[in-house]
Amino acid sequence: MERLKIATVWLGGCAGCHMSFLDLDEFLIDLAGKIELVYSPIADVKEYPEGVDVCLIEGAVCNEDNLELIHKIRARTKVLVSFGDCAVTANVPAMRNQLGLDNAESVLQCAYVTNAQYNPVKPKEDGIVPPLLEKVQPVHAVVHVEYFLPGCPPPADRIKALMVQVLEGKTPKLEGTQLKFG
Amino acid sequence: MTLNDLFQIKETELFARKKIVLRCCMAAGCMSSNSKGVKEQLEKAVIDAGLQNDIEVRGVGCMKLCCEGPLVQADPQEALFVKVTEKNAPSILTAIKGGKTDVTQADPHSAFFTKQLSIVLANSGVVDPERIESYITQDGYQALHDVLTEMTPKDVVETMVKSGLRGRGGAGFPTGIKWGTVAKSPGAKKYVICNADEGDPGAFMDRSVLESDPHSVLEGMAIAAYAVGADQGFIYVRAEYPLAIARLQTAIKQAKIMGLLGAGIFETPFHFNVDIRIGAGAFVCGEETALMMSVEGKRGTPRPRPPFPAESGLFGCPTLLNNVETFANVPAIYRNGAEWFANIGTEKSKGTKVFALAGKIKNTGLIEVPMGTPLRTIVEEMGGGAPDGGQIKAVQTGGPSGGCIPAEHLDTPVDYESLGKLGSIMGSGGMIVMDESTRMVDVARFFMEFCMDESCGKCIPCRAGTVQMHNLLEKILQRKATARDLALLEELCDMVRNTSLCGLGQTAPNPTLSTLRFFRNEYEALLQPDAHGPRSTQTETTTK
Amino acid sequence: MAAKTLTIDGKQISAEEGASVLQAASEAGITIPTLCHLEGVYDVGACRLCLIEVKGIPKLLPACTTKVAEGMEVSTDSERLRKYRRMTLELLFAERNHVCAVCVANGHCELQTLAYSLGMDHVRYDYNFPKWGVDTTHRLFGMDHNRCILCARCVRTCWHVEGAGTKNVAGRGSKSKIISDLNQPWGHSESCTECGKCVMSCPTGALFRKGSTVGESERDRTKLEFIVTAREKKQWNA
Amino acid sequence: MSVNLTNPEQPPVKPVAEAKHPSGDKRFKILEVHMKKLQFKQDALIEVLHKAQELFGYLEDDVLLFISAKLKLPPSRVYGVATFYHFFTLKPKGEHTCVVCMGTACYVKGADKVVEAVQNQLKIRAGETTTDNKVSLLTARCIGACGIAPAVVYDGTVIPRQTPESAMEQINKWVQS
Repeated sequence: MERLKIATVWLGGCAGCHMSFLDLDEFLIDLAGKIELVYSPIADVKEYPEGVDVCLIEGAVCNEDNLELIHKIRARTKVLVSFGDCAVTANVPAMRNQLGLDNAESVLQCAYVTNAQYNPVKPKEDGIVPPLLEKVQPVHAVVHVEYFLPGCPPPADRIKALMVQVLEGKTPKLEGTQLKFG
Repeated sequence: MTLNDLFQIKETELFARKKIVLRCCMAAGCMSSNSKGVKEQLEKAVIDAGLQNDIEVRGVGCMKLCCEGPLVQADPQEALFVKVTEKNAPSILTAIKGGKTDVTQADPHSAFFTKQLSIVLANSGVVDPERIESYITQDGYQALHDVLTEMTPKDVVETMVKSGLRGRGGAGFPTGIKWGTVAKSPGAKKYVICNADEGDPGAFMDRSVLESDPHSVLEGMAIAAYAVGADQGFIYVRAEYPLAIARLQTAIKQAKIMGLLGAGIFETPFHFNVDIRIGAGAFVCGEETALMMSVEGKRGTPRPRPPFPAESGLFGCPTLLNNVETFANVPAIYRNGAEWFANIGTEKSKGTKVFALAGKIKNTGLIEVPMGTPLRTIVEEMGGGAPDGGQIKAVQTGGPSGGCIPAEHLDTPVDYESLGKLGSIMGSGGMIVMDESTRMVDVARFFMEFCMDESCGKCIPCRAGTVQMHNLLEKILQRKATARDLALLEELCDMVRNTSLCGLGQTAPNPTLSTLRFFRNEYEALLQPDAHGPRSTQTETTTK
Repeated sequence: MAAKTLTIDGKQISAEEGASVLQAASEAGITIPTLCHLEGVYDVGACRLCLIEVKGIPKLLPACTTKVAEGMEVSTDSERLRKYRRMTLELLFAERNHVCAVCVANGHCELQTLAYSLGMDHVRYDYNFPKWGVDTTHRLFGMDHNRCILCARCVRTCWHVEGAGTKNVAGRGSKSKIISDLNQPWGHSESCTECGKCVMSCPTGALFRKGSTVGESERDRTKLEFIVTAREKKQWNA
Repeated sequence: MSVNLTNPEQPPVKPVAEAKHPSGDKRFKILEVHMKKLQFKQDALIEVLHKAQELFGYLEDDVLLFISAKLKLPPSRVYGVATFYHFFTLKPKGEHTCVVCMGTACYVKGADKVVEAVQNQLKIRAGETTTDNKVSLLTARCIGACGIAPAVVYDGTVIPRQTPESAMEQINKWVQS
């Protein structure tokens, strides 16, 4: 049997969901035998490949790089899973949305100037900080998403429960506390 | 006060009547076009000509053809002068003597008038609303006398049931059954409330009735109070209707002085008082439980029913709540009999209905037609169709709770059931005509914004659901929405309609649903292609 | 008092006359989701989560304000009801800023619990992201309007259990807001008795005790019911 | 609508329990006479608020506290009612008011364009007052003058069949006065 091509990506988030993924411990070994990890922050692949079966997406869509990547992912992937609260609800990254339309500007100001200890200046050059979107969005507000895996981060057993079902080719069904936000 | 006294007043009035009566519209519509000045000029002209013994200049209520105001009608000549100004008013005197005048005249025998059948508006434009004697001259308060002296409360309820009158506030609940329920509810203290919180944008029937013939409402309330055993009434009027409030205050004062309100009316043990409660700009207070909260001086938030107001209403007492037009029908029913009334209209919708005809139509104003009159008769024959040769596209009835009826359904008769079948409602009587230039999605958005702003915020589906439905409609109008947004909108319409606490939320989706039903193409034309397949749906779970 | 016999989800139940369907169901071990209901204060039927189907009545009725009746056939759980309940929760999550991850009530929140137990795994509507403030002017408590769901449990508790009337709802529609006195900072309220019952009554993290950790923010709601029952049934005779 | 956190040091307003208002403002006396006429009934709150707004032009905190003390209602209740009904305003209105009817009949006949024109002219949104306190722009849900749509109420007088141009003309008169 051909191994499932799995990808994981990290958009606007804290990487906590990927940490939790690593907490799968020995199941990671099982997994390694069943899947092929074709793209991930923990794998050294530069370009998101074609023909991916399942992609776990951590993080909200915050900037133009995120936006470009998520459209590419959608076009090249069969099944998208919103992985963790930032992907599902936009969570903490979206708290800047409350600041109104010029929120992106004030966030940059706060991060690079107000709270800077040295050299308080906003990075201007291209490619250093991708332009922030006016509004941070959950992944499904931008592209169609098949499955949702809430949690901040989703505990390892929850990730396992989903992965096992996905590997078996089933529509994953999470219930009760497995769907808990936060 | 006795029946004889009523006759005396009528005779005195008739005896003093002058040969010619110039009826000058003093309702809010014409007043805003300076009918007050017109009346003053007319009075001055009459005195200048030394005709004060022959001509009476009478301020009256609405004469229906509001778009042509200020209106002056001369009796017995039947001449109807329109768009009268202070300047040309005096020349009306010349005209009624057969001379030439530069004042435009309208044909009082045009379809706009001849197709009308006046019960509620019978006195409107005829009586002086600020003089109770004028109402008595039209046999006013005789019905109340007959009811109090010749009928038992049970008879009164039975007559109402037989008449087949249904609530004119919108839902069309049989009035007689409502009266019967309140009458049967145990309780020493009961209330009668008149709902004059006419909140539908585009509706002004109740305002006109209150401004033109306030006593018919008071008489109707008194009859209802006798039937159900109440001794206190409230009229809840919008603050936006200062003239109606002033005329009601005058009417109540006059009725009290004459002993037609207060203790021992017509020398019977029956006593009944009416107080006015002024609203303060909240559409939701048209909903009966919210209205009662407001009368109690609280935030006008509705509460779940049951218990119905008939069992537990104002201050926890059994309460009868009808709207202005319903009460205005009452005196005529007891004057002419239940059979007379039941013979007018259709099998299930009896009597007449007053509509406020407005929007993209030639003749705007008030019309009263028998139930069952086809919409086409109303908008095309009476209303004269769209102005400037335009095409009528739809007719909106029922305001923010109603729907848009497309031109191809204009042959529908107006009655509760037929309008319901088309996804609209009779509503309180606002009828807005729309022409080809009207964008239906924008109309839906307009009404949704209205409901969103007027939602009281108590229940979640209405408070948050109207916001989301409005967002989605905005998104469609901005050409940013896809087919999945439209599906989300439809799903939300269904949910808000079925789960909201009160009528406001339950009917808020109606304008959207009805425009979706008849003008779906207009929505679809605004959609963006969806590159990402169907919208995600909630993962199904069975846990509870 | 007379007993009424009815069926709830096919189960024959007998309940006291005057009891609500919610009470009857709960006594029979049937759970109906609720949010604005709170034992000890009167019901308002506002959250619409406890809507039930009653045979012969076309409209859905709130279980909290619907009285039991003889022969009533109630269904508390159907495909349609589940769907509506999930949508109600989605609307709430989209309305204000409910960020569970950084909330003091994380793990003790009725809104959060309802969301997972009813299977709401994401919100399909656009989040509103409104700008609401946090009032931390009170010596002991704080109020985060971002997390408020306007259930008015605090308002009812303040009025009917404590009797202070400090809290009320101001404004209307989506602009409604829980206020203290004349919409002044809570810390400046003259009428607040600092009893903390509003904090006990709050289903989310909107009202909180200052300086308490997430673990400590579990609320003891039985106290409210206990006080009210004792008062109403005159169990305390000093 | 957010809590006033910019000035948490603002001193708390004391409830007014005395019969006479300390400010000596006669209008409080008139308001009290009106409440007395209504027998200080709590269910007359809305009537009292109407009277207060008529006397003071708007409902400031002082007035609300006075009413709350006299009717023996918690301040939060008085505030809750005053903010529920759109007819009541808690901020002072401008010298002139322009109320554009946005009922359905007026809307389909172009009331939205009238509002837009006035907004652009005065550089304020509906519901706001110009910074020089000269003009307040409001919209109404329906003033029941559908026969003469679109209708605008200038300082309490209903004027029929308005256009953006005719509205601007009136506004200009006020602004230049």
